[in-house]
Amino acid sequence: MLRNSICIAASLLGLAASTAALADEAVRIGYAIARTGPFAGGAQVSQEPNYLLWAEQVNAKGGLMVAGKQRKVELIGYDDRSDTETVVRTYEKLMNQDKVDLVLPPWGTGQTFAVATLANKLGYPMIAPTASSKKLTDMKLPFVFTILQQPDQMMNALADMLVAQGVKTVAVVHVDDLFGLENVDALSKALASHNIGLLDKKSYPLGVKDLSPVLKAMKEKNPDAFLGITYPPDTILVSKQAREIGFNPKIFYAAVGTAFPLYKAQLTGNTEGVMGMGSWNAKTGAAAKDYFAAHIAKFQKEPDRWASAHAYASLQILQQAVEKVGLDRARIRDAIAGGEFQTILGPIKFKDGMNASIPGTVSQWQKGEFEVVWPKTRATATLVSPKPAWN
Amino acid sequence: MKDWIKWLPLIAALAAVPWLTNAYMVSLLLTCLMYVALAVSWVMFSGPSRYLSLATTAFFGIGAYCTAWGLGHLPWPLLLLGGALAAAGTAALVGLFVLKLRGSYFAVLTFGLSELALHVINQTERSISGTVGRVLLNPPEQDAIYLAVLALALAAIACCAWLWRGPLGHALRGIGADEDRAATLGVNPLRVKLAGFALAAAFAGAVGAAMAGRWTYIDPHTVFNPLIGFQTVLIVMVGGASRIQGAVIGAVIFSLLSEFLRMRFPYFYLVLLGLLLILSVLYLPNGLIALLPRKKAAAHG
Amino acid sequence: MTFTLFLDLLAAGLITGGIYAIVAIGLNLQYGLMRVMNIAHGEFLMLGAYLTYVLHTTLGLNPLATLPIAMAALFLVGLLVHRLVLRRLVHSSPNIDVFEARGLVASFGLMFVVQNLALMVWGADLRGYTYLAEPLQLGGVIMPHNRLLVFAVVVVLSAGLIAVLRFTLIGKAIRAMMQAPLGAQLVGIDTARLHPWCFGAGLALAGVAGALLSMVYEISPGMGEPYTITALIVITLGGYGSIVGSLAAGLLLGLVETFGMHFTSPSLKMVLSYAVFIGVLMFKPKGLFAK
Amino acid sequence: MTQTHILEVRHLHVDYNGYAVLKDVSLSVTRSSITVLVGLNGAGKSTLLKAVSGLKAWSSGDIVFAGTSIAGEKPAMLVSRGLLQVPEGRHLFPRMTVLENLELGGYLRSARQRREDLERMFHLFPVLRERTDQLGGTMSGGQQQMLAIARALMGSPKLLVLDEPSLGLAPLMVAEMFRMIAAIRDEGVSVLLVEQNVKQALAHADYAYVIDRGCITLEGPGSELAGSDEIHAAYFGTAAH
Repeated sequence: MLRNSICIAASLLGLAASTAALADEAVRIGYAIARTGPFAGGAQVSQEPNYLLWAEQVNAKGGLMVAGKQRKVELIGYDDRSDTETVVRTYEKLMNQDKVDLVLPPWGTGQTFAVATLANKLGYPMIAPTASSKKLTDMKLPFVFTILQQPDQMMNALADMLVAQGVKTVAVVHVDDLFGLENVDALSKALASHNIGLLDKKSYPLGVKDLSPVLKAMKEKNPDAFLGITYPPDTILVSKQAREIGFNPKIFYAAVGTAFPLYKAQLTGNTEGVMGMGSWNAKTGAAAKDYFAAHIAKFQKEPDRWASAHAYASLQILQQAVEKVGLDRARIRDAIAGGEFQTILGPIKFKDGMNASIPGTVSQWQKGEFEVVWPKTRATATLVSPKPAWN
Repeated sequence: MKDWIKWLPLIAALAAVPWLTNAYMVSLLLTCLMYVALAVSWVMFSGPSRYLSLATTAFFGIGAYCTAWGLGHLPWPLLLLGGALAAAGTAALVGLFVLKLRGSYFAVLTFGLSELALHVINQTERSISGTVGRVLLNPPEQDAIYLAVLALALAAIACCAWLWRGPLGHALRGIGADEDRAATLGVNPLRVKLAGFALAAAFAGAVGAAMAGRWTYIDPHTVFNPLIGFQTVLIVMVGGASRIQGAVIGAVIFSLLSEFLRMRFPYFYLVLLGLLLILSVLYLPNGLIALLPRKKAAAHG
Repeated sequence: MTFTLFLDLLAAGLITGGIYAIVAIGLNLQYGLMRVMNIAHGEFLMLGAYLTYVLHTTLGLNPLATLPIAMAALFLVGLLVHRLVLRRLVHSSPNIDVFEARGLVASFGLMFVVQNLALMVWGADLRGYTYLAEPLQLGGVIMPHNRLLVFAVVVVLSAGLIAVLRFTLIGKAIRAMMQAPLGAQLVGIDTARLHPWCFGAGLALAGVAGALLSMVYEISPGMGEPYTITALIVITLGGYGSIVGSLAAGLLLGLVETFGMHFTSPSLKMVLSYAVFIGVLMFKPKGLFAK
Repeated sequence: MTQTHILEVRHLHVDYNGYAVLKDVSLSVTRSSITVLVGLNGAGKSTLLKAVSGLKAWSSGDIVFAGTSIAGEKPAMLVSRGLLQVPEGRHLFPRMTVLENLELGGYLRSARQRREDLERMFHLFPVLRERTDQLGGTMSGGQQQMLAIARALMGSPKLLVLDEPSLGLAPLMVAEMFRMIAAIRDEGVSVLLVEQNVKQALAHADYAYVIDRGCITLEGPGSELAGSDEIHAAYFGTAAH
């Protein structure tokens, strides 16, 4: 806890000291991210720790190779207070006044939206690790890439998995913001195309504190699968409350937050068989395993099994593009758009600004690990169905 | 009345800013001006009448949604006017009910209204378009937004000065001092309050309509951010509510200071900002304007 | 609607409402009594939650046993805040309205300070532990033990507080201060000496509420804000200074939300509660229980 | 002097926002007497009372109660010394019962003293005994005034200060009120009465003062002042004879 923040502070000081000596040589990379406000929880689990880890690792190896010369990385990170106007203003500062060499994206779909047109206009390439929205990808901004799987990918994979498990009926709850609505939209289409019956669909607002009446009504309808398009606190809430009322369908899926280490801690001994949004773990490959270990060593906590790895991979891609073409941002953009990159998630290529290499995935808690179980090509374990009873 | 002439060079300099500096300086000043406009619009009504309103968020959000809905169909300057009218209309309508309550009841009620507006728009958007946010495809240029907000801030200041000098201002002050007594002196309190409340709302609505253009993507939680209303009140309290200068100075200092602290101390600037707020209320209880010489007040007697 | 479902919703509504009530009663002790609109109330709740979390996860203390600790700790914090900030404001403010406005600014400052200090110490991650999560089945109604415990503590505490205010001389003196501050002074009640105790008691209740919430929900530095807002609404609905009013309004709001969500949609939860709030104030401008 | 006078105000000056509200005011209240202070609205009566009850500081002069200065003392302290006030507007506890209001009147006294005093009050004001469970705020004006006086008497005053007790009462009630005040004096409590109801007040006064624009302009035994021309000129617009 305290050690954690001291660690961050110390590493920043270290960074400042090391860059002081090399001030004219350092590659300056700026970003704003939520350290306070409602987005801080997600941003500080899945995104900013990876920025810090990557910069430390690059500098430990001597720096970023730019045009044949090793240069240290200097991160310039500000708090955006989870506020839209602040995030826009900060990127204007970074790009116009500080004239940083590169920028990294802020947290989440809304904030990425707010700075995407700006980055595009000023020609700063940006690979967003936590933006998931058709509306954003539909804008087709040449300098903006998304590396996280988009709603239709994740939901199609989910529907395919349901078909394979012989699921005939489902009940859905979803958060009523952009993320929830886009996903549930994609999900409804996929379910309809596979003739899966939607027995019940309920939306709820951010910050909900009790969903047991909703879950009880769903239990009465006895669906084969429960699907929650939920955020971390609600993911834990629906899991705990489903267990309390003994609602245990064949498939139990809750979206964001199942991949967090917190989920395992909160549902002590009750995670077995729960599915959710996840796309990697330490078994995904040797590089993923190293990353996992390095993350624990630096922050004394595990990375989450979904967006953390995407965030780190986005930095690897940026690094490889820079090492290939130098710091000319238009050329970096072209390199990202046209190349293939080795990352902890495996090779990644982009098509239309979207990650074309990593399909939508489904993960499942099995014996204390969040295993990728769908599609089979990316699976780290075999899917277990039906879900065992809650303890 | 003539002393506004001496401000002309400053106004001209502010208007020239987009051509003189970079986009960051413009957006920093834009933030200042946005809060100047909001704070002056707030103090215009709430200063003399002492009705502590937290409805600024609602008016700002309503204005922003005018831009979100209308951009691409109507020219942008017209949308600013639309935002102003929509906010003023809302204020006049809800004012009929909420302006009957005083003190903290009014404050909490106006806060509730802002939240209600958020959730009503959220529900409306969901049932009409099936989604919540809106993408602004051809937003206005930043410089245009800056000049629009500058104009709104100046208009708010001029309007406030005009209002406070005229009969409506006197009536509002009378209501603030003793509403029942004001009523016996021939003032129709409800009508006066409605007029003041709606006029103030118009500026907040227009500012919302202008600012929306900056964010590409508009959703209810962004534009109905309760922080906007709270921060406006804080600014006026820190600056001092008895004079227009208080709102202006409060807005400029608060915006610049929080930006400076955020850049300089990225990990604990909010702790510093909180401490400064506490210290300011302990040691500068009458606001920053207490530091200004009071020659104007003397001129007015 | 079956009878079981009705009981289910009733229980869920009362538990939610009970939590609202205990947070609101703490705020009402501060506002009803000395007109401190403490926007940082939820931050002190958050401190109570983290205190329980830390004591439970590092020392293995039973969360129930931490309730008195959270209460005492936050009470002391309350005395300190009163001593450092509010006492000075009371002396420097010419009248109660000015004091209220300044108190609001100061409590905003407190909110920034407390919330962000917590953020620096514990980080923004959600945290939590599991305690008494086993469900209890009673005639078709299923509730986890921890929620029932929360409700029981809320009932005991608020009943105790109401009894103290109703039957003891000091409690009557506190009510007297709320109803007629000048009258209270003129019968010899030393208001300046009672204020810090009441402010401390308000924070102590926030601390207990936070400790209780940590048994049921995940905690984070920003967790308090929504509760401050709900508490503001509840005390306005129940009437400033009326503890019984806060209890009743809290429970009412919980029931309205739960039944409303069931019969319409959970998404309408906020619309419903604000509509009820605004509707009630339109017809009963001094709160539900004003006479 | 101090033996015979329970309260002495000596050359008191009070400023408010730089404006002199009281100028060199001196008066004294003899033990077990009714002393009346009359004056028009804004003459400085209520400022004087605030100063006497510890709610307003003064710039020069002194107020001596039972032989000691009260400078800098808080209201609660004065109550414990036996100086009680029934303010204008009464400031009862409106949502508390008659019984609770009376109990709080004896806030600084022991439980036994409170019980005994309560009996005394019920004897003195039988109407309160019938209404012990009624809320203070729901009683009639006259009853509220009784309750306010009884509440102050619960504090066992040596000096009872009454501010406009007859304000807003029906004429019959006013007569009853003054009878009551005389009874209180007869029990040994000194009374300082501030009144606009000049005729009644002077009729019951042992001694009286007239205050005008912050200065004491006239003083004398109540019966004497009641017949004076100045009083008639100031308050009734006619001469006495």
